[in-house]
Amino acid sequence: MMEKMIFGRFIPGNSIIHRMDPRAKISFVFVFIAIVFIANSAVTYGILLGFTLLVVFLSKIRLYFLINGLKPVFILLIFTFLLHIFFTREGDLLLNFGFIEIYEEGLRQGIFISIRFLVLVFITSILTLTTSPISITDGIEVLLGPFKRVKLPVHELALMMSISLRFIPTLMDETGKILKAQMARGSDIGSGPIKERVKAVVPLLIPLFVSAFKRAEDLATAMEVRGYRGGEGRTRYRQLDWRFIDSLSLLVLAGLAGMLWYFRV
Amino acid sequence: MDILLREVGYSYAKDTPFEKRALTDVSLHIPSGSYTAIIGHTGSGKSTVLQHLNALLKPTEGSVTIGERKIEAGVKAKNLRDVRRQVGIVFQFPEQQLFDETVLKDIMFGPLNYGVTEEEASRRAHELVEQLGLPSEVLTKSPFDLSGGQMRRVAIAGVLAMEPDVLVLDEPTAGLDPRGRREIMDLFHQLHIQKGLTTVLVTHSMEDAARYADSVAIMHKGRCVVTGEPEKIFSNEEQLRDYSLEPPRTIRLQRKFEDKAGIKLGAISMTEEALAKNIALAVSEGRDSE
Amino acid sequence: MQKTTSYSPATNSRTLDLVLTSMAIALVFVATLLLNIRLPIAANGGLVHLGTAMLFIIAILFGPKKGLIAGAVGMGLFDLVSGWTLWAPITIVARGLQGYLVGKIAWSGGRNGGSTSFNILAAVVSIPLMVAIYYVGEAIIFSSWIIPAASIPGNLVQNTVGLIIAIPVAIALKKTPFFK
Amino acid sequence: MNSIILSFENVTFTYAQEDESVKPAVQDLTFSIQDGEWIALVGHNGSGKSTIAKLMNGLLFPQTGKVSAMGKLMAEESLWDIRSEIGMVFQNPDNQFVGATVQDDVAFALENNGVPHEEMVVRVKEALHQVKMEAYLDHEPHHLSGGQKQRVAIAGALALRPRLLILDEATSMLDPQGRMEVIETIRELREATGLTVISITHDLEEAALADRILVMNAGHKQLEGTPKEVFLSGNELTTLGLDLPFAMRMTHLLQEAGVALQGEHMTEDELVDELWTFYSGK
Ligand SMILES: Nc1ncnc2c1ncn2[C@@H]1O[C@H](COP(=O)(O)OP(=O)(O)OP(=O)(O)O)[C@@H](O)[C@H]1O
Ligand SMILES: Nc1ncnc2c1ncn2[C@@H]1O[C@H](COP(=O)(O)OP(=O)(O)OP(=O)(O)O)[C@@H](O)[C@H]1O
Ligand SMILES: [Mg+2]
Ligand SMILES: [Mg+2]
Repeated sequence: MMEKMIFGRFIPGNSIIHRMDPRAKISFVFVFIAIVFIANSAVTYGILLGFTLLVVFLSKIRLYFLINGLKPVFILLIFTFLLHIFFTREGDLLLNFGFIEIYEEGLRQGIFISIRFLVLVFITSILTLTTSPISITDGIEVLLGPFKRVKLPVHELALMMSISLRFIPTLMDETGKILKAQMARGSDIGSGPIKERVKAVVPLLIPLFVSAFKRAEDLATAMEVRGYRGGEGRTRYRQLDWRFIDSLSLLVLAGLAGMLWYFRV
Repeated sequence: MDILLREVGYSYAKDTPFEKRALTDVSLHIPSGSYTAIIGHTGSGKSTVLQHLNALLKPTEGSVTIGERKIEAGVKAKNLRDVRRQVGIVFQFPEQQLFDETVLKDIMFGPLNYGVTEEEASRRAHELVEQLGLPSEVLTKSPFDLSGGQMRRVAIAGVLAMEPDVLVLDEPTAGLDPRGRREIMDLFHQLHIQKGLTTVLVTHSMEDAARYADSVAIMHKGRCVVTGEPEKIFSNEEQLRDYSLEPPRTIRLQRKFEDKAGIKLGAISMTEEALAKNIALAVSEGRDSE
Repeated sequence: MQKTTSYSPATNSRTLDLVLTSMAIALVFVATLLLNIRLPIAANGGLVHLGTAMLFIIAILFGPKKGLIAGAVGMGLFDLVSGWTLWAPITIVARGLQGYLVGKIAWSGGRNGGSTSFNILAAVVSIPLMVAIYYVGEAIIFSSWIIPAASIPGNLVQNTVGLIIAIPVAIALKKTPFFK
Repeated sequence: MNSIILSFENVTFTYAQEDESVKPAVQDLTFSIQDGEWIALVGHNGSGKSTIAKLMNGLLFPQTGKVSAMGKLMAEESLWDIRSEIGMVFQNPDNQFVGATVQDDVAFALENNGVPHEEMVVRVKEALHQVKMEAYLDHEPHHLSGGQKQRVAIAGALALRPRLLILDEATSMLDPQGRMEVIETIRELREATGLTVISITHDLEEAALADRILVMNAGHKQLEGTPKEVFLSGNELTTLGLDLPFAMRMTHLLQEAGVALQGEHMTEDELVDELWTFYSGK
C-alpha cells in the first residue's frame, strides 16, 4: 500500500496532457525551463503564469491537489519572497516599519522570482503527475537514443530504471517486515537515545542488502533463461505514439517563446 | 499469559486516501497455556491479528490486553518493550532477519537488547542450538553460510532466546521440505508442553491445525468468525467451505470411508494415527458383526 | 575436460551486474523515502533520511560506476516522484558525482572498499562537493546567492549521519559471503 | 512417435572445482526425457535438483558428460536456440518478474528474441489466455497474489512457445490455493498442447501426478520410475528425508493398526475402495 503513496504522485487520468507522448512532455519541460528565463517584466511574467495555469487546467489535475502535494516547496517559496523583499534596497521606499523597509524594486523582484519559481515547480510537477514512471523511462530511453553513438549504454540505463521501479515496492515491503522483525527482538530505530537508534540501523540494513542481493541473483538467472543478452537485436513491446498534438505542443511552446521575447523590456 | 482482543478494528494507512481496512470487530481470547491455531483464506487478516498480539500494531478501534497491559485505540501506549519480550513472534521466513557476523551473536541479539547479561545470553544460545538439533559448530559460523533449513532454525532460536511466555508463529514452515516441516512443528509442540508456552499458530495447513492446536479461530474478511475446539470446527465441513477452507485430509478420508461403508465412526480423527486406529476398529467390529 | 562453469560467462555477469545496479538504485530510493531517524536538531525538523548512508555504502561496496548510477538515478527518481521535480537535475548531478567520488577514492589503488580509513576519507571528501553543487544549483533556481545557503546545514547533517551509519554497515557487509 | 527431447549422459558437475573437499553437486547422472512427458524431480534439500535444472538450459556446464536438448548438443553455438525452446519458472514469484506490468513481463522473452511488435501483441494475449490471466494485462506485480504471479511467470515462459517447461519448486512458496491454481494450470496446458514438463518439487502429492519420478540423493540418481514404482519403495524415500503421499501413508498406518490391506494406494479413492471390501467382509 505504501507504494501508492509515492507513486501516488502519478495520478492516472485521460486528459490531453496525460495522453501526450512522454518524449513530447519531457522535451516540453526542458524547453520550458529555458524559456522561463526570458521573462523580465510584469507582462512577460503574467503571460508565463497564465500559460502555466492553462496547462494545469488542461491536465485536469485539481489545483488543490497540486498545491497540497507541494507544501514543503511552498514554504521555500515564501522564504524566497521574503528574502527578496527585505534584502533589495533599490527604487522607491514603499513601506517603513521602523527597521523593516520595503522598497519597490524589492517587491517587484520578490514577485517576479516567486512567479518564476511557481511556474517551474508547477510545470515540472505536471510532468510527473500525468506520466507514469515507466513512461518517463520509455521517453528518456528514446530521447537519449542519439547518445548511443558516444557509447552511453542507453538501453541498459532504461532497463535498470524500469527494474528498479519494479523492485521499489517489493523492497519497501521487505523493509517494513525487517523493521518489525527486529522490533520484536527489542531493537527499534524509532525510539530511545540517538546512539541506540543509529546502532539499530545495522540489523536493518544488512538483511535488506542480503535480500536485495539474493533477489538480484534470482532475477539475473530468470532474465538469462528468458534469453536476455544485452540490447542488440531486441525489439520493443511498448510503443510510443507521437501524434499531432505532440508536435502542436512544441509549436505552442515556440509561440510562447516568441511572445515573451516580444514583450521583454 | 492471557491475551484478550476486544472488538479490535485495524486500518492500514489510517486517515490517508489509501486507508485499507484489515480488521473489523475482532474479539478473541487466548488463554494462558493454550495452543491456538488461526486459520483463514489469504488476505483474511491473520497476520494483522498476529501483530496485535505483541503490540507491533496498535488497534485503531477497540482494545488489546496482553497480560497486565492494556493497549487501547486512541490512547498513546508507551514502553512496549516489556510486552514485546514476553510475546515472541516468529515471522514468515524469519531467516530474513538474520544479520550478525556469527550465529552466536545473532541469537544473543534479542536477549542483549532486553538487558540480559552477556553470559546468560550466550548460555541460552548454546542451549537452544542444541535443542533445535543444530551442530554446535554453527555457533561460530556466519548465518549466511548455512542451509535454508538451518537458517530458519537459527532465526527461531533468536526469538526463543528472549524466553517469551507467549510464542506467536506466522506460517513458520513455509518453503521447507517435508522432513524439516515436521521437525519444526514437533519442536514447537514440545516447547509448548515442556515450558508451558502459550502458543499461537497462523497456518494454511489444516492438518497442522488439527494435529497440534487445542483451540482454533477462523478469520474471514477481517473478522474472527468462529472460535472453538478443533474437533468441532473441522467436523463442520459446510462452514469451512463457506470460509473458503478445506477440511483436513484425515477428515476428508474419514468421510469418504463413512459414506462408502454407510456407518459413522465414533470420533472425528484429528491425526493420521488416530484415523488409522478408528478405521481399524470399525473394520474389525464390522467383521465381528457379520 | 571442456570449459568449466557456464557457457556464457560474459553475458551472465553482465546481466547480474545490470540487475545489481538496479537493486542499488531501488535501495537508495527506499532508504531516502522510508528510513528516517529523528534527531534533536532543528534543521529539517530533525528528520534525517538514510538515503545518503545507503549511497555511501553502495559506492564503498561496488565502486564508482554503481555509486554514480545509484546516486544519480536513485535520488533523482526520488525527487521526480515526490514533488521535488525541479530539483531532480541538481540532484542527478550532485548525487551522481558524489557517488562516483566516494567509489573512486574507496576503490583507489585496488583497495576495493576494503580500507576503512579510505572509506571514511572518501565520504568526507565528497561532502563539500555535494553541498557545493546543491548550492550552485539552487542559486540558479532562486536567482540568489543567499537563499540556497539555508539548505547547507541540513545537507551537512544529512551527510554526517550518512557517514556515521555507512562505515560500520559497510564493514559488516564486507564480511557476508556475498563479498568473499 | 515419441522422441527424446532432453538427455543427460554421465553428467558430473562440481561448483568449486579448485576446492578438493567440495563434493560434486551432480554426479555421473544419466537419464532422458521423452517428448510430451511429465517428469517430477524430487530429493532432499541440496540433493542437486536446481543444479540439474541449470545444466538443462546452459546456465551451468558439466565438467564431464554431455547434455543434449532438442536434438542438439549443448554448446556455445546452440545455447540460445536451446534456451528459446525451454521455459523455466522459479521458486520465488517476486524474483522473476522483470516487467512493470503483466503484459510487459510476458513480452520480455519475446523482446529478447527479436519478435516483431505485431506478433508480440498476439502472443502475449495468447499466453495470458492460456493461464487465464488475460484480465490482468495492465496489473502491476505487487498487486497480484503469489499464485497469480506464478501464472504470469508461466505465461512469460509460454510466450516463446517452448517445447519444454521446467518448474523449479514453482509452488513451494504459495498458499494451498495458489498451489492448486498453478498445478491446475499446468495440467490443462499439457492436455491442450502436449507440452513436456519437468517439475522439481517437495510436494509428493504433486509428484504423484507425474508420468515418471526421478529421485535424487546427494547428487546421485537414487530411483527412477512411475510414481507407483517409486512410492512402493516406501521406507527408502523416508530415509532420504522425503515423504509419501497421504493415501500411502494412511495405507501403512492402517496396516500397522492391524488392517491387512493388500494393495498400495496412490489415491484416497483406491484406499477407500479396498477398505470397503474389508469392512463389508468380502
Ligand atoms: N502493510 C499493509 N498496508 C496495507 N494493507 C495491508 C498491509 N498488510 C496487509 N494489508 C491488507 O490487509 C488485509 C489482511 O492482510 P493480512 O496480511 O493480515 O492477511 P493474511 O490472512 O495474513 O493473508 P496471508 O494468508 O496471505 O498471509 C489484506 O487485504 C491485505 O491486502
Ligand atoms: N552457487 C553455488 N555455489 C556453490 N555451491 C552450490 C551453489 N549452488 C548450490 N550449491 C551446492 O550444490 C549442492 C546441490 O544444490 P542444489 O541447489 O542443486 O540442490 P537442490 O536439490 O535444488 O536443493 P533445494 O531443495 O534446497 O532447492 C548443494 O550441496 C549446494 O550447497
Ligand atoms: Mg499472512
Ligand atoms: Mg533447488
